[in-house]
Amino acid sequence: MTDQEKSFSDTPLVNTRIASDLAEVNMSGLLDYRSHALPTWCPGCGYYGITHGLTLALKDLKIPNENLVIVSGIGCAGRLPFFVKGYGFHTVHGRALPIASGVKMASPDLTVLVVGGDGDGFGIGGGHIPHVIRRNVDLTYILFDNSIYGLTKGQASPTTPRGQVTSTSPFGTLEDPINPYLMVLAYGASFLATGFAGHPDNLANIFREAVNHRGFSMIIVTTPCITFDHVNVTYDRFRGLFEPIPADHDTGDLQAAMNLVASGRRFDGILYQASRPTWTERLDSIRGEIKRMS
Amino acid sequence: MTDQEKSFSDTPLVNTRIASDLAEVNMSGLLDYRSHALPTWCPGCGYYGITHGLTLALKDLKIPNENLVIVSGIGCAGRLPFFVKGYGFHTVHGRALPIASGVKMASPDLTVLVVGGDGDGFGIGGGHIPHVIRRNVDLTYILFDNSIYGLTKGQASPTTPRGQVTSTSPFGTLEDPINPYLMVLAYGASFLATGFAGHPDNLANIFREAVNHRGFSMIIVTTPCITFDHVNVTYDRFRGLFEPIPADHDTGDLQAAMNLVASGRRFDGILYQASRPTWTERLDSIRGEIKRMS
Amino acid sequence: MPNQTDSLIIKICGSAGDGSISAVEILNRACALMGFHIMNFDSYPAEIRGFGKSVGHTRISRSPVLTPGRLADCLVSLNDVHAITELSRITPDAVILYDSKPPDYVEEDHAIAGFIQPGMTGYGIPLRDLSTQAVKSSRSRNIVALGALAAIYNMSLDAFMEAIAIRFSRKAAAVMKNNETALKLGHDFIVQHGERPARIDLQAQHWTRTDISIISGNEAAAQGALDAGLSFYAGYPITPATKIMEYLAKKLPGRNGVVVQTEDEISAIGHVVGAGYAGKRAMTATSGPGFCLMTETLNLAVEAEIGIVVIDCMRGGPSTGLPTKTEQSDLYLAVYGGSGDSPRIVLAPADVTECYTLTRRAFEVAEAFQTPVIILMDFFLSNRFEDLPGSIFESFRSGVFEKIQAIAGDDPYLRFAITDSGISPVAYPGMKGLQHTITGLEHSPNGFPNYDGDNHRRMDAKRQRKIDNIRFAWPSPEEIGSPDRADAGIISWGSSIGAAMEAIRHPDLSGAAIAGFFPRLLYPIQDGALKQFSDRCAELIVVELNSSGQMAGMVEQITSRKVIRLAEVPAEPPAVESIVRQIQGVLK
Amino acid sequence: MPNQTDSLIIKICGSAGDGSISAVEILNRACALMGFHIMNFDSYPAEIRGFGKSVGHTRISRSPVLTPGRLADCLVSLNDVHAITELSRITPDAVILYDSKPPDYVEEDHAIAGFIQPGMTGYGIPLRDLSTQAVKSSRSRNIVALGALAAIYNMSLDAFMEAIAIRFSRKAAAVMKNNETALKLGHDFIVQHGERPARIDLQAQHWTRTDISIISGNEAAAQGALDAGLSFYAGYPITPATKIMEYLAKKLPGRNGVVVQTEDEISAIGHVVGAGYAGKRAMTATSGPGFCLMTETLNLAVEAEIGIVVIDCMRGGPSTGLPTKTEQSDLYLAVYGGSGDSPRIVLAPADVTECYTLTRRAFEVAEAFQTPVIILMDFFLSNRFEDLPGSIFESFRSGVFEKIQAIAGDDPYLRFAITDSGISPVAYPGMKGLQHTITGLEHSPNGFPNYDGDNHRRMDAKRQRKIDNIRFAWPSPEEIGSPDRADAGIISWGSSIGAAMEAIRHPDLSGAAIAGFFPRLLYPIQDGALKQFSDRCAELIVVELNSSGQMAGMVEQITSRKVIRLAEVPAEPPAVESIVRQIQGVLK
Ligand SMILES: Cc1ncc(C[n+]2csc(CCOP(=O)(O)OP(=O)(O)O)c2C)c(N)n1
Ligand SMILES: Cc1ncc(C[n+]2csc(CCOP(=O)(O)OP(=O)(O)O)c2C)c(N)n1
Ligand code: SF4
Ligand code: SF4
Ligand SMILES: [Mg+2]
Ligand SMILES: [Mg+2]
Repeated sequence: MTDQEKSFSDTPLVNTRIASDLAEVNMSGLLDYRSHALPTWCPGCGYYGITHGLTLALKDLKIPNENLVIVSGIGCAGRLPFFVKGYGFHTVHGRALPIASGVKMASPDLTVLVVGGDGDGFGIGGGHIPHVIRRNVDLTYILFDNSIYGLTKGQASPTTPRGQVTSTSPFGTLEDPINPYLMVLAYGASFLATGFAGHPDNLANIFREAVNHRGFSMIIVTTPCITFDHVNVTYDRFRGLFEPIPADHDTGDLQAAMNLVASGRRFDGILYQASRPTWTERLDSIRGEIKRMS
Repeated sequence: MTDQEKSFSDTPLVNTRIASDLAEVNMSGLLDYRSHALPTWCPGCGYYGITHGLTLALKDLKIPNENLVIVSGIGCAGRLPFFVKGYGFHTVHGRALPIASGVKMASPDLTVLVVGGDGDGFGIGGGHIPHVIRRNVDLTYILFDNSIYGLTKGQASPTTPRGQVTSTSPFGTLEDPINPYLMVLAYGASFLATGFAGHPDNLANIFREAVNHRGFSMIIVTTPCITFDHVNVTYDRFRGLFEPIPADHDTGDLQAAMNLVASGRRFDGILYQASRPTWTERLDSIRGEIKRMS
Repeated sequence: MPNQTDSLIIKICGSAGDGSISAVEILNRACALMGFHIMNFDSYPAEIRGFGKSVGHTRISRSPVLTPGRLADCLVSLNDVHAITELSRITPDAVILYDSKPPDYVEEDHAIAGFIQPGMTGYGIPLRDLSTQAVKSSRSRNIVALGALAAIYNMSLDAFMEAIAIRFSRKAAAVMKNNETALKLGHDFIVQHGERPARIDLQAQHWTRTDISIISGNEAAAQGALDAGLSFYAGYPITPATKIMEYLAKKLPGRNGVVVQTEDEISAIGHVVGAGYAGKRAMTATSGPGFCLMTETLNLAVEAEIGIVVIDCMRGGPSTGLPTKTEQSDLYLAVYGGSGDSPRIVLAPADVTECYTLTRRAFEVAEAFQTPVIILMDFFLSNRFEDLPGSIFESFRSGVFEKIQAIAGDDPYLRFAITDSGISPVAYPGMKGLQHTITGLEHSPNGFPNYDGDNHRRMDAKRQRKIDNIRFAWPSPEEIGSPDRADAGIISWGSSIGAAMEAIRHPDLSGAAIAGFFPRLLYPIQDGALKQFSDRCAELIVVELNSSGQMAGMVEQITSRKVIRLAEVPAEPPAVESIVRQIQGVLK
Repeated sequence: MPNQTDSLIIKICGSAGDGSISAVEILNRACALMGFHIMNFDSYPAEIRGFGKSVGHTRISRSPVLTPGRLADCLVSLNDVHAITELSRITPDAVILYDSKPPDYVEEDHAIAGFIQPGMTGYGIPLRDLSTQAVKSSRSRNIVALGALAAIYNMSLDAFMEAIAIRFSRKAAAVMKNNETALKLGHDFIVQHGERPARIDLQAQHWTRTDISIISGNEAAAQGALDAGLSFYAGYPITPATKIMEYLAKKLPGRNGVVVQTEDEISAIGHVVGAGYAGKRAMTATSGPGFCLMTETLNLAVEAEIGIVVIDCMRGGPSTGLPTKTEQSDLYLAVYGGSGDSPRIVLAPADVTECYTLTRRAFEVAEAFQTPVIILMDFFLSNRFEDLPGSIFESFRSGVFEKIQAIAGDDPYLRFAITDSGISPVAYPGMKGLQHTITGLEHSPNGFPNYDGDNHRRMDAKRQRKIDNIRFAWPSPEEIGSPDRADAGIISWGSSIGAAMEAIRHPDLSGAAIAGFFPRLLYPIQDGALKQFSDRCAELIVVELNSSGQMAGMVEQITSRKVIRLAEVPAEPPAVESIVRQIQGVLK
């Protein structure tokens, strides 16, 4: 197993622990949005919590399964679409945003979610984020930030703190991490929220708001990779760290939001939200003129 | 000529106007850093001013020609290395930063400059900027921002204002432009300056400081494309717009720098500068330990 | 050596702003109205600094034009300094039309009149004076010159007037009047002073071709996409493909479609794959460097079975190469440029008409076969103008290939069901009861990741099989010349077909048994037809614009014989003369 | 069917944490110390959720091992639930070693003992009890099992002790003592209770191989790069190439080199091209999807003539495909995957030793020919372990290819001077008096952009010529078997060569005149040698792990004959038996 991406077979073995998880899920009526495939993630992975939060939100939103499209990149996080009932597209590493944009622009009536890891989103795919934000395509992007490359077994990601020992940085990483929150705000995103995988109920609320938001919404969820990171993003270190959004914070105030995220503190909730026309609205608003001219 | 990238031949025809430019250049002793090739840019292009500023800076810095390496992307801006005396590498579209990083990391004693356009840098190459900043590779990156794709004859770029009519947006662009200054600051750059092509002497000062800065330095120069943009970045509109850096501005204060660039005003000078170890310094600082462990 | 007697090549040369390109446009249109065929491929000198030379090059003929030709029968100078540099590209008996009273600032040895050789005919006309007479400025020199051309070649002035009206979208009557005056002044000057050359007479035979579009390959491809029901285009500017996006940016939004200029080519193909997955007809166009960047996501479309169309307007390579020169050197990349066993359908049009028809058909193929279709154009095809009969737009027979859509039922839907044809019924997001997840990983019929060897073998075979099947549904490759045994069989593809055809029909080769084989479906190539062709040819010669002999290599694989490679990279369309010489060499 | 009698295949199967992989490591090392050759390629079941099965698979032999084999002669179970699923992968007369006192929670029908078939030999050993006896926990069951194996196959316990010492970097004496006890307990249990199977006896013949490295293909390639003087590595994680970066990240910084993990593969190759341009030995490694992303910048290195090394560790494709399965389907991509005519040198090692030697040599070639060199490895080669004699590291003869450096003089330096060899003297930044600018545009000898057709033709020919020349300097392709006329000629490449060799030498084919042709230089292939080989073979059979027959296609092009394709995608190394059967089919 030394050099192997984790994989899963067609007929997953049901292990007892997950079977009982599933029974629980079943009881809560969440199976409307959970597929029969059992997640292939390591037991204890934060991704279970995120998936749970998402399922709760979908249940509330009551999106018809056939109108739900989840587009994902490659990585452990990218496996999510297989575990949800709806249309799913597990694409290539780092390209979920352009592909999802194509889906949404071509069929604006679909609800299109995008999921992927921090490597997928901020590493190889980082160049796409400012542009999907400039277009304000009406997507909901859930970024699973475990500050590590999980699927390829533990290399540093753009959010790994400087000095962390990983399989490709045996003497500690030399790079400073990005501040992803500040970055996304600087791009002009119309919706940014953050949260923690250990708080699925909070996540459910955030996801619901994000899907309802007109335009591009991004949620950066901090989530432990219990297999390849024992020092940085762990449940123990982070659970207590996440604060509710300060009561006096005005989510319409970009400056205030930038101050919050520049502080290094971690928040559970919506940091910034603004009303800005979506790509489809922009296009529709000039179609009249276009038809006249062409 | 309808669909053609501008090009130039091996033995450039000397036209009178440029020949007289050159005579002037010669007198000032700048030819130490100007090659025999005459620029292929349209007469009046802002790039002449930037090149002049760069030549002045190089003259002051007295970098031995053989230690000077200019790496460029593709675009009108990318042609600059051919016009300067030193080593030059005109690479591929959007990849000047990774390639220059490779040069500098492999041979830290060289002075490595990077030049390219706004499409090259913020469009196709935009994904590389946060990472070269995270590594703080000791490069000086001069970005020629004319808010247009010049070489391919006038398409919108990431800094083109929304609504501008270009050859690919006959009804006006639908995308919001990025705020490149805010973005670069959010990435954690250790040096950011801005300037205007119409002020070559100012640029010379900035470039000198940038080359002397230890770590990654970026200068975003606003420059008119007189051939494909008659409405936005023009000499007339912009010359008066550029203000000196306010006297009370502390270049070490990131917050203050972000406030300045968020205001939408345009500045001529260094907005932010911080001391942070370069890639090579980071590596050197742990070489001892590495040697012990390996 | 003079050009074929049934055709006339005219070059109009000036400085930017002299109106040489718009003069050529009007000339093209007028000739088309008179019932002639034209091919207009402007030559692109390695020009300098924004200002500089601009040369319109057009060939006019009674029969369809196969190549633009190289040497002009007639050179019109609107700027002698530039026109002089074109003197090496005219025939020894060319006509030269120039301003007999150039402005003062032309130096002595920069007047073209001094360069006219014995055998040539010079027409010195006071272009500037006549223009001033007509419109009170030198601005109409190009129109005066057109009037003179009309007289020299006995062409109808009415056709020119109509062409001007079309060119200026029937502007104010005053403008038309001015142009008419300029045109007449030029015409009458010749009638009064000159002598019309006898060799070529372009008197119109008929005046019926009113439904003509004069469009470039890029425009034809874009129009073909529109008429195929394109609903989504994403692209990133790159020479020589940009025009396709510019054309669509004007037209597609008005048809409720989407055009998006992305941040790079990876994003462009990503958007297109997304739109294709959503069930829409989606396309991108690029050139070599951009195509390289697309290969990973293109491969996703192969593995996940998504129908999309990708146009590669090839230019000289490798790397940034020669952006403004023509070449056919991306064939290998198109056919073999994916990781893994990754078959894609590859088409190449031979002329502007086919840029339209093949693009149109490509969408049906992509949708029916659920796979990327790559169209190989090139700088020459992209940028040349031809006259297309309007009938083409209506007469196009569509619906040969039809998509097979899934229907929701009781059984779980198998998106990648293994079938004899290799094609599985498709479902798109939004279709109820057919929800499923697809992936670029190898997968089971239901779409789930599956790493089993037997499954992989079956899926791999399925993907190849469905593509192989197109060979039987696609029209047979065009074959010309000797229908029986041939001393030489000429194989060519894409924009080189014109030159190969012209060579085969060249008078110097009359008498020889030569056959031509010109596929448009390059992958999977129709190997049965190719083998039959090979069997009846003593020698096989492959004509293409690349140095490695990319089609030649593919032919060698299939025919198990060595072929002669006329594979060159001259940075311009293949020269008919040189093909003829080489065929002669083979024949003796 | 039993395996070759001179080799023994052992599988050790357990759950994660049972120590099966470290047991195999110790076994490998001990066998190597005893003078045997080994090949260890762990099988990768489509496993589930982090926990789950782990299977070590190793083949031990007196002669060099060519393939890992498929069916084990001996299965050691450290976890019966998992081991039971391996029963289909053992010989009918296999030895099965299991815990005779499994813990209570193993259900009845999950005990492997119940599955032992007639013909097999079961050894029930109280592994858990003996481990507890030795170390007071069940942790040493794997060592107890090794002791038992030593007894069963008559192996030296001393070798195991030494192997354990090496494995645990000579940890505290207590640890060694514990292990020794565990080992002895297992050994003695067999000696006292069991009966040693007679068929295979691994009594050591010699004890001299102290200078052995047991390393994987990835490690060997990385070490080869280090020993070639690598000074720069940039990469992005991807299975199965990541280990190369992980290895270098540990070693290269200590040698004053740089390792950088980039944001993507485009940046990785960009960094490498930059370092190569600066005159440093620079490399990256990736797999299919990442290789696709590199093609554009790789093409820049071709056009701008920069020497770099790129390793592609192939996996199943297309697209994300089968990341943990082996395949050889990127050959076309490596050879043909650039826009324009873009020739690159392509090498493929056949075994772990060659991962070392070819990588080492690749740097000399890249530097001498100033062009990218692509090394095609695959999942199988990357992840299998072999015993490499230490002598290989020293005895490597380097300096066959030497770089030609420019010297500053009075004349202007022409970076791309046209020479007979196609190679121009090179200069790197920092060298005084040789300043110049290079570009991915086509250029003149001095490096300036040049769009002229003749210049392009000359430069294109130069780039092809310099690469073609390597055919004469490179060692001749390996040929085995019949030196004269052969009924069948087997051509293979890369990691499939082992299976092809083993098939040719298979007893079932003895008597037949069969020859093998095994190139390591895949592009440009040594066509002279290939044609000669082809001429003496009645049939040509190409063995490779892809479905399109990529090498087969290249061979057909060169030999002008049809070849038989043993081109398959079983998602595992080629099966010797099936090759033998197919050759038999051809022969009759
Ligand atoms: C082009 C390409 N490069 C590299 C890979 C290998 N790869 C797969 S997932 C991954 C990174 C996973 O990290 P992240 O995105 O953070 O997701 P996680 O596994 O942590 O959820 C990499 C490098 C790939 N599949 N494709
Ligand atoms: C991969 C790739 N895509 C597209 C192009 C075509 N191209 C050349 S330059 C350019 C953009 C130029 O704009 P910018 O970077 O702003 O530079 P400018 O010309 O304005 O100086 C483009 C799209 C290319 N050469 N390579
Ligand atoms: S490797 Fe890490 S991220 Fe991936 S499933 Fe396991 S715990 Fe989760
Ligand atoms: S096209 Fe624009 S950017 Fe390019 S040289 Fe001309 S003025 Fe300058
Ligand atoms: Mg991650
Ligand atoms: Mg620009």
